[in-house]
Amino acid sequence: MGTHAPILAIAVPLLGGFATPLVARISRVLRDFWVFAIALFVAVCVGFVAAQVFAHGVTVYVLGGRTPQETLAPGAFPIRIMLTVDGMSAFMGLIAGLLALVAFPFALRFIPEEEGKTLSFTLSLLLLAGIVGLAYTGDLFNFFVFLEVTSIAACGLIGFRTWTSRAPEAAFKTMLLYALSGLFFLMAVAFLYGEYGALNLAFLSRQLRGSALDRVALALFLSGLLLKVAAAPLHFWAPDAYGEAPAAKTLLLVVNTQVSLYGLWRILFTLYGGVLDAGVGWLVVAMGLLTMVVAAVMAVGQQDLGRLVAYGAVSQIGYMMLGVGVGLVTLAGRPDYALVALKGGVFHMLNDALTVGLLFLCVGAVEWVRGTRDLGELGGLGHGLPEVALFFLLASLALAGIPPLNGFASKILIYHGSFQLSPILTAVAVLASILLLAVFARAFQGVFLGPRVEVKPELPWSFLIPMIVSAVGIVVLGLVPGFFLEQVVTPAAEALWRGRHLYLAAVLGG
Amino acid sequence: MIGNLPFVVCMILVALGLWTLVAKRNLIKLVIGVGLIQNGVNLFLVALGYVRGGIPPIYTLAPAGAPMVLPTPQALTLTSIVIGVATTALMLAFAVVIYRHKGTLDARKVRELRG
Amino acid sequence: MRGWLGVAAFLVAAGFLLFGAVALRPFGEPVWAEMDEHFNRFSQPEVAANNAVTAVVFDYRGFDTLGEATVLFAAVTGVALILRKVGK
Amino acid sequence: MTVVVRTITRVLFPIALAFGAYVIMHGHLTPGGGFQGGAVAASALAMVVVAFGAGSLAKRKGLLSGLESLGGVAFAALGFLGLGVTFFANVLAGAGGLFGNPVPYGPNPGDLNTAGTLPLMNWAVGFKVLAGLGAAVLLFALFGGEHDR
Repeated sequence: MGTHAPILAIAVPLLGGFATPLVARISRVLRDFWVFAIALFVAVCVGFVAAQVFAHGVTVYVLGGRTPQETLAPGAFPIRIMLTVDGMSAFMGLIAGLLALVAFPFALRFIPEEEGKTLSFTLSLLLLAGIVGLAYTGDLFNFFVFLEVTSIAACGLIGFRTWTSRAPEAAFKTMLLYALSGLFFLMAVAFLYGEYGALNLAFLSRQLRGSALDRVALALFLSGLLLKVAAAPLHFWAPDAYGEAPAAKTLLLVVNTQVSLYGLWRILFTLYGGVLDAGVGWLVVAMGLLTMVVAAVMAVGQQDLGRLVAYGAVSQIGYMMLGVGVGLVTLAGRPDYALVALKGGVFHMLNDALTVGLLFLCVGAVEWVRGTRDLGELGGLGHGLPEVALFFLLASLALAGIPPLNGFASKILIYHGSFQLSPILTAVAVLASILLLAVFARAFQGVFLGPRVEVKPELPWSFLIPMIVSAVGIVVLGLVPGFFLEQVVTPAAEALWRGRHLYLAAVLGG
Repeated sequence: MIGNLPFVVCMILVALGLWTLVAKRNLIKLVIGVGLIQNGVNLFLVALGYVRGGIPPIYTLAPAGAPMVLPTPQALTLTSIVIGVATTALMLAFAVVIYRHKGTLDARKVRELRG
Repeated sequence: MRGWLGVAAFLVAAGFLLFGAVALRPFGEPVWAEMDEHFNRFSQPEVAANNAVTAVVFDYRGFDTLGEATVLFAAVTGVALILRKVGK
Repeated sequence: MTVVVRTITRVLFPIALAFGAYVIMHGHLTPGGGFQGGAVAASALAMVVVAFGAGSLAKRKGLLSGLESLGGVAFAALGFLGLGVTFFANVLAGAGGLFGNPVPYGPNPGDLNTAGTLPLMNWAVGFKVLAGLGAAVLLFALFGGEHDR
């Protein structure tokens, strides 16, 4: 189990996804149990891998090799696909496992049986496998394959509500852009393969010399992945996708976006770590700022609760890009500031997963009770659903970065790091946060305050437990951020900061 | 330049696909544009693997002594073709459902979700 | 406005791609091919397969193929999900 | 469809299936493999859908999706078979037994009983692709057929 944990975290949900339709033919109860057991298994595996990586450094697993650690062929070059898990990958895997534990139980009651529950669970498991695969793989073409696995599974889930006309439209738009992003990525891989005859990330990273062709490939990588992470001005698919997917599945879409962001960091920090200049860092910073401002402004006018929260989610991507982008700019000149900013950006990924996850769960609960997400028709739910109102308020405050919640803990690091680079960056980021707070205050008032509305069905426990888990996470991460920063976030941030040579050494030796 | 003509042709195919995405507004034509890009990339991958005077990398009844072309790009192309089929199938399914709802395939008319 | 932006993006992308194609090594003369030569030479002793491409597809890069099968499975599941009969 | 089309389909259907099976079976010896052979065999199903209408296969939809799941599970399970060494290790190659004959180095006439797990994976993938593409074509045809809404 120990040595095989990284591959089991990917292969078991794949196998589980293939088998889910068969299991569902036997019994529906068994299927629910099966799906939940696999999500639990994945969470255990990624936790185990993370503990291993944080304790002993980069873990390598060669697929089909004579031993899992034999990375090189006789000529001292890697030939097989390998998983390479460093601090950042393990951290990303942890987020995926955590949100799987939240999303799958919530979906058990949220998706009605007659609406294709089996198929949606199949796609969810495949999406989960793709996300973990993206986080762990150390091979560029394999990365592309998992990018497509997540794209297709995600779009199937976005188009889930096929009886409305909006869901297929959102899914078509998203699929078009995902396909384009995957093709850009594939073209970049093809260019690198044509030049260096290799596909292994670590090996290519050592070969890259910053030639003109490398830059063409970098441009293709950037355009592909920035499309997939919904960075402005390429963000227009994301609110539709997040808004139209069933709320329980939107959580997986959020992790999907985050893992694409992780792919961007992997390309920039590891693959191009040796030849990068600050210009790319500034590009990331600029797009991050643009994303948070544009998304916050667009959120103001939304009448649909799902889309409003979706814009909030998109804006948080901007904060991560700002944090890590600042780290990228200052990496060479002021490494100490770079580490602070990187910690902020990386920590914000975890916080964003929890807060945005909780917000979407609240949206899902509201929609489940009232059957609509239109702010004009909602109101007065605070009397009937006090717990949901409390969770929504908590998550909104955390999203806006109000102390002592977790959003504050990571945003203060981002502000601190970016202030050293330029106070203007910090000012813009703070303003966007305030705007978001205003938007969410309006949403809270519109949905939960007002004259009492009778709430018919009681919320089942399968809704409440995931919400309680996320809420506890938000509060704990906000009250004692130091422990998590030290144990989980710092290894991940350091993997980006100075971890490139460790990553290469784990694969190539020396 | 002349030596690279096959690569250039593949890229022209990709560019045609990109132009389709920019210029056309029919959902099916958008799918065709994505398909063009996919085919361009697949051709590019296969072209990368060619070795002058090479034979297929298969030993069954092969002539002795001839150089073999590179096998990896062929494997990658196989993967990428299947992925392309999957993408196309899913997009066409969405287009069919949109047509069922709206009675049109014009992207300008189906846009309910703006901004 | 939007149209011109699209045209500009198209021109930039096409320029990048054509430049990349021209800057690449000449057609038919790969410079670095250790990995592929290894596959061609060792597919018989290591995998016992005459067909090096199949050896790469199912053994050396078998995990890619599993991902590819997953993509196809996900797409068919997605099509079944989209085209199902619900909510008349 | 007309009688001509239906008759030709009746003749070609077994031939296409047999050719698909050949391409799958010889995947480790000659050009071809699971995906290609599966696609060839799926074209036979597509032919039936075109010639006889989707209704003729509508009852087989469950069979096709079950077969697809089975193929996927079999493929992943063959990967797990190597877990004693590493995931996807080809433990059957050159080990005697099933598909375990060694191969002489260099050009040779080819021996079907070689390549370890590769032929098994080819079959798993072949069935999966046959069922998957067939199911996709069938779903489209069935959806287009009912203009009742």
